[in-house]
Amino acid sequence: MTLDGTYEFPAPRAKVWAALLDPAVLGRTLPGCDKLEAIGPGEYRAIVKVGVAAVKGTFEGKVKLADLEPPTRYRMSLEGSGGPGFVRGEASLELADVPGGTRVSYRADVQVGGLIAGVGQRMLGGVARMMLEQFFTRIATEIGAAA
Amino acid sequence: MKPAPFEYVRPRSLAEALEVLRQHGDEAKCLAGGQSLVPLMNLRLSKPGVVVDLNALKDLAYVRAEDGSVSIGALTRQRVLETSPVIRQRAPLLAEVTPLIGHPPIRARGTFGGSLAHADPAAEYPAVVLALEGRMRAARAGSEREVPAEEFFVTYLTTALEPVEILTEVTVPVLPPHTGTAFVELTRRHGDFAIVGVAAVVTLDEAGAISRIRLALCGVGPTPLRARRAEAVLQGQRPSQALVAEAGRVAMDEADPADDLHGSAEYRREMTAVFARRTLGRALERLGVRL
Amino acid sequence: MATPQHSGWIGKRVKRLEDPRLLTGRGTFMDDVTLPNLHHAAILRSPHAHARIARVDASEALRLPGIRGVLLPDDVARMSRPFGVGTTVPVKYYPTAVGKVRFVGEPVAVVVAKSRYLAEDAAELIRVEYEPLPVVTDPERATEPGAPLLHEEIGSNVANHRLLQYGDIERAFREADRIVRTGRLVFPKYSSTPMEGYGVIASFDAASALLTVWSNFHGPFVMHPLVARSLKLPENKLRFICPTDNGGSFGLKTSIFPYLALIGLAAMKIGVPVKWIEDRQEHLLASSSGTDRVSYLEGAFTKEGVLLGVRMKIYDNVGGYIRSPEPACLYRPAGNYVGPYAFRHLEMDCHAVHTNKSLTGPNRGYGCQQLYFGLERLMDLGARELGIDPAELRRKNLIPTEAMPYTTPTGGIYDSGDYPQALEKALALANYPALREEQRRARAAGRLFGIGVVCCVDPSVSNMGYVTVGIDPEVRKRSDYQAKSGAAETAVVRVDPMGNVTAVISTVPHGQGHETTTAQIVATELGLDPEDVTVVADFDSFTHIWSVATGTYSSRFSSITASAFAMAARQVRDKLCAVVGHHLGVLPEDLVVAGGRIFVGGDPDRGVPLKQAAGMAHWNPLALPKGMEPGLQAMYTFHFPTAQPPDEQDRVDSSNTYGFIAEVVAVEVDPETGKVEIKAYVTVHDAGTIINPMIVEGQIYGGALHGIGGALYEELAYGEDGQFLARTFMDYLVPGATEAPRLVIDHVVSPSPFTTLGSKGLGESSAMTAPAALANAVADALGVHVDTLPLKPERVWRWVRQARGTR
Amino acid sequence: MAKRFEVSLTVNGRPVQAEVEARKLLADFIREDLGLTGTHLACEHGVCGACTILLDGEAVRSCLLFAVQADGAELMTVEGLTPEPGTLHPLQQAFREHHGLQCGFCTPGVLMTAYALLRQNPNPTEEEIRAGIAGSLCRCTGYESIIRSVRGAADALGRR
Repeated sequence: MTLDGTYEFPAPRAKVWAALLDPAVLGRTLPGCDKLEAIGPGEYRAIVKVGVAAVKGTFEGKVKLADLEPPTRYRMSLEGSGGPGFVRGEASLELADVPGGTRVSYRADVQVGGLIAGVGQRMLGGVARMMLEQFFTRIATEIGAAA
Repeated sequence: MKPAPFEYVRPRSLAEALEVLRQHGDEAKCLAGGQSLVPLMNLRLSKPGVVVDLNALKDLAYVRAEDGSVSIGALTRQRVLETSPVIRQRAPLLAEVTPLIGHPPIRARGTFGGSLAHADPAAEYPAVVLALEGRMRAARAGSEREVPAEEFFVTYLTTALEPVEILTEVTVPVLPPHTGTAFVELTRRHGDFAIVGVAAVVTLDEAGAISRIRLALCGVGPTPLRARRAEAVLQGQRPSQALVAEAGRVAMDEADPADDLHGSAEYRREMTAVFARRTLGRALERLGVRL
Repeated sequence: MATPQHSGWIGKRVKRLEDPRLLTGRGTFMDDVTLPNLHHAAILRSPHAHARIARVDASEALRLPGIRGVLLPDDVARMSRPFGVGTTVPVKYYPTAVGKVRFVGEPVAVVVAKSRYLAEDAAELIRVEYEPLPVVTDPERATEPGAPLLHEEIGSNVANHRLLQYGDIERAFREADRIVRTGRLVFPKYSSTPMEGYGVIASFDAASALLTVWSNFHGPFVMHPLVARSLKLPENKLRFICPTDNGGSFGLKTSIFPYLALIGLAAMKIGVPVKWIEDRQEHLLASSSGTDRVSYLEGAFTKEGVLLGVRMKIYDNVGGYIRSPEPACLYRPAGNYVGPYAFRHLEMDCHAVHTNKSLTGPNRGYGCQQLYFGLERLMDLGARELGIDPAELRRKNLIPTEAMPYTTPTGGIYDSGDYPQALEKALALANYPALREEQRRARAAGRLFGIGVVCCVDPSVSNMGYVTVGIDPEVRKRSDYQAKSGAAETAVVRVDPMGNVTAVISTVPHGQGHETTTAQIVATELGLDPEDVTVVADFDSFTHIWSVATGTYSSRFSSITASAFAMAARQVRDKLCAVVGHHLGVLPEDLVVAGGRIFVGGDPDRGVPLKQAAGMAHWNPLALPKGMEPGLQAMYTFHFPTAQPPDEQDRVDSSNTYGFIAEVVAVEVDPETGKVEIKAYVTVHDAGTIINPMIVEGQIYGGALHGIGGALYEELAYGEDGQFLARTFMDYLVPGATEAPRLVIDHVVSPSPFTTLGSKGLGESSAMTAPAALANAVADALGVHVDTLPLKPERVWRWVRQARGTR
Repeated sequence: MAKRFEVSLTVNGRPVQAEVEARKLLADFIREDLGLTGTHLACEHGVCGACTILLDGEAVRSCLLFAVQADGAELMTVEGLTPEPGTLHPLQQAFREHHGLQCGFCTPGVLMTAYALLRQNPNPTEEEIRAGIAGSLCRCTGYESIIRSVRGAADALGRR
């Protein structure tokens, strides 16, 4: 599954960059994130509850940031697994100045496996997009609050 | 396929149930007919900490004719809607759609409110209630509110209900005279969730023009959808084959489906046009209009 | 009907003896069996299609109260040997993944707990670290260079390859007026999903080193030595028990054997009796399924429509491991590769290929639905290209009645049959000309109406030797090679001292009514009512007579088991006559056995009741004719002299009896949605003598709906990433009563000269024809080439668009 | 130790009292705790109908109910169909007569579904029978003989 899109923040690039890479901010903004801790440079362990309504699964996994070119682009890989299956993904994010703020363009290849892939297929794409949207909205709020 | 452990509560009154929800919030899950929730629990896709069994709340199971509307208690079994003379008379679209839901043993247990609160976008009731402009009554400890169907369905399996709220009743207005309704769906087998389903509520004026039109789609988005632009195409017009076909094409663009095993997004979109047309045709036929 | 002197109960709609217990909820199915101190297993399965297992940690799971133990990949590797497989490649197939997982749903660990609920709780706590690997799911693509490799030790994903040549294929294609090609055909992966899934109980008695395994396995019992070897147990320390009732299989439960080993290992390691009941999700994920196949066919036709020869290139997708009896899907129809047609030249380029899908095996019709989908599509494409009516093209190519028994170019010996008569009967019942007329009218009105005609040979009673067609003849020639052939089945009939009759079957039936038909046969021979015969249908490898071929599969009961019981009962009857003849001083051949008595023909008063005759044999052996063994029982093992091993040219009589099916199907397609509606379904069978027409009709109905399910609804679908998409009955669509068509069924009866009663098998029946019939009908309706199944609405809708675009 | 709930109910006319864990499925309770193994589990997600029983007179899936929910209810399982040992209910007789079963695994669920259907509609058309039993999957019969059996039972019960 490929997810791509853009999100615009009414904030300068450096600030958006900082927010996106701040583990504390990530811990607060990643939808369903119960726990996020750094285990190395640019590497985090996370426990995330993913799903909609009563259909939720807890995933334990790792997030790794790589090829950081502040404040322009970085890559992020994530892998998590839990009772309902696993999620793996590779995303590239790019930040660019736009009038009045910063545009983040993302492209992610996400692989979902196990029970959720089999039973939830119809909803996977939609739910993933929804969660991304939620994530960016929360980041925007964080940046706004910090301002 | 056995469910994970949970705490079980069977409140004897709505107030008690609401109090339990107030205490447990997101951890609690209401159990009505269980025809959607229990399969998810057996698969362990759903592992609620607390199951609040609403089945003792017998006074939430009723069908009541009101002035200009019919009120249905959320715990009313689907089977009742299939056979209730009040429903047949005052909300025939609900009677028509009910036999399409699963099979008799599913409908014997499954509830009207449960199906709506579960909000599977491919399910039939949500689209029908949307087309009928139903009003949902949501109770929480100490208060209640009304949510129009239009605002009730938020996204996949998600409604406007807060974790502390229970859907208690749905009211659907009695339709004006010269109104025809229909629901037609595409399924691979009898009783399956819809690949595409369309509900239509059409009212004709004395000149035979469409004076009121509600068109709702299921299976083609994260929620049931009102096809408002298609409605606009039809509004005020005299029905014709060309008009209905045009409405179908417009509805197709309003659909926002995803792929699954039984139909790609493209196919679902195309079928939206076909079934919008077929549903409108059937509703009009019931008004004596043959296209 | 056949055997006029003994028709008795043969051919009668005898009501089933099994029914009263099943109708009252008193059957004994696998999950109804229990033992003292029984524990329950849950199996942790791979969510990955292909991955290396880096680490398995069960410590948290083991801390949960009520958990008795776990079985992990290391235990399996240590305690067992890889299963023997049906090919010569060095594949290491264990009952759990070892080192790598190769398909979604592959067992990784077993948790044993006080209840299934607790076992599932614990399974969720086992942490497995996987390192994902690239995935391949298409069998043709898996043979290409650079494809992800599943088994490093093999060095290729090809698990088996044979190029089989019969006749002079080059000449056939040289002499042809027209070469017809199917292009790439894809036959999908589906299953018969019996309502009862797999079930196993294993109990290990350490003191005597004896492992007893209860299961709903039903043969072939060659899997018993296979499991014993894998468990490092002598065969006589492994006891198989099967309860009386088995909730359906259709071949699927042949492939339960890895779980017999798995649960056996859990019981041996953990030291308690362990029960595992497969749930529906597990069943769809990882039990077994029919084999999906990519094939390419070419037919060499004369301009008159005579088929001279066929080339087939086949890639069978056997999933992550080639599990016995695969690659049998390729070779089970070896003797009937040519179907009912008279062509003599054939080339089969057969591949069985590993991919990251679940494992395959027998599924009602095994190998035949795949074969006939290709062959019958080829016939229809030939008809279209040559401008000949599809029914007429088949008429031109059917093996003529007077050629029976007919030896096919591949070594099959078609025992009997009147193919032309059966086809004509089907066409007449369908009113074929009227259907064509209806089609003309429909087309004129813009409707899509199509007719499918198919003919096929319905093989029964596999010759165990056919599987070795997959082995190179050079290997088969070696002196240390154990040649394989035959298809023996043993019947035991006993008369107790009070004259009551018991028949012991070892077939482990699963719905086919073997108790009833056995009783019909024995009662006929012994002049009794079927209700007078008690049939023992449970199975115990320690007490029943069995051999490698024993069991219910390849529609073998009415052919071989029926023959064995008729022969055993005749031996009992002969002995009864000898005893009574001796007693009365008359010749045994002058006696008649009927109505519970043995008496002199024409003088019914001169005789004794069966009870008395049995009493003589048991109570007073010295009064028996000199030299006669005391007691009254017979054991008869029936086999076919034609069931030879394959010869050097790979010719083999792969089955022992061959029936015939002709079908005419009409469909209408909704041009806007692509939904297919069956308007008429006519099926005519020639399965020799029919023992119980009621049961036969039931088999045809059931078989047809399996085929229809595969053609229209059912698919074990995978994403390209190897993820499995049909985990529940919400996505794996089994047709219900609202989807099932009414059939028109008729028969032609050509008794088999090779069986005692003239009967053949037809249990697989229309499961092997319906996919081809519906494909042909939809192709005919749309005027497009139907090259794959299932005919789901979207797929058909795309063909409609394609047809309208090109027309 | 998980909390256990006391339940009292009537099963096939007999009162039953038991203690159950909340998550125990009614089907498992019937099979394991009550020893009524005629009720079968074949999908555990409400699609196949093998576990269908009567709960207060309505045919329902016992795999989609927790045993604790059956407190105070009246259940009937296939074992309760037969008037007395050694006899068959006309519905059961019709299934035997018309070969409405092969392996028999789905049969208890089909019988209970058909029983409820005939109580609500004593004289169903073929189409009504098909729709009525469409939620019971059978892999052996192709359904034709089941439809004939239900029709046959309707006739037999109508004559009584």
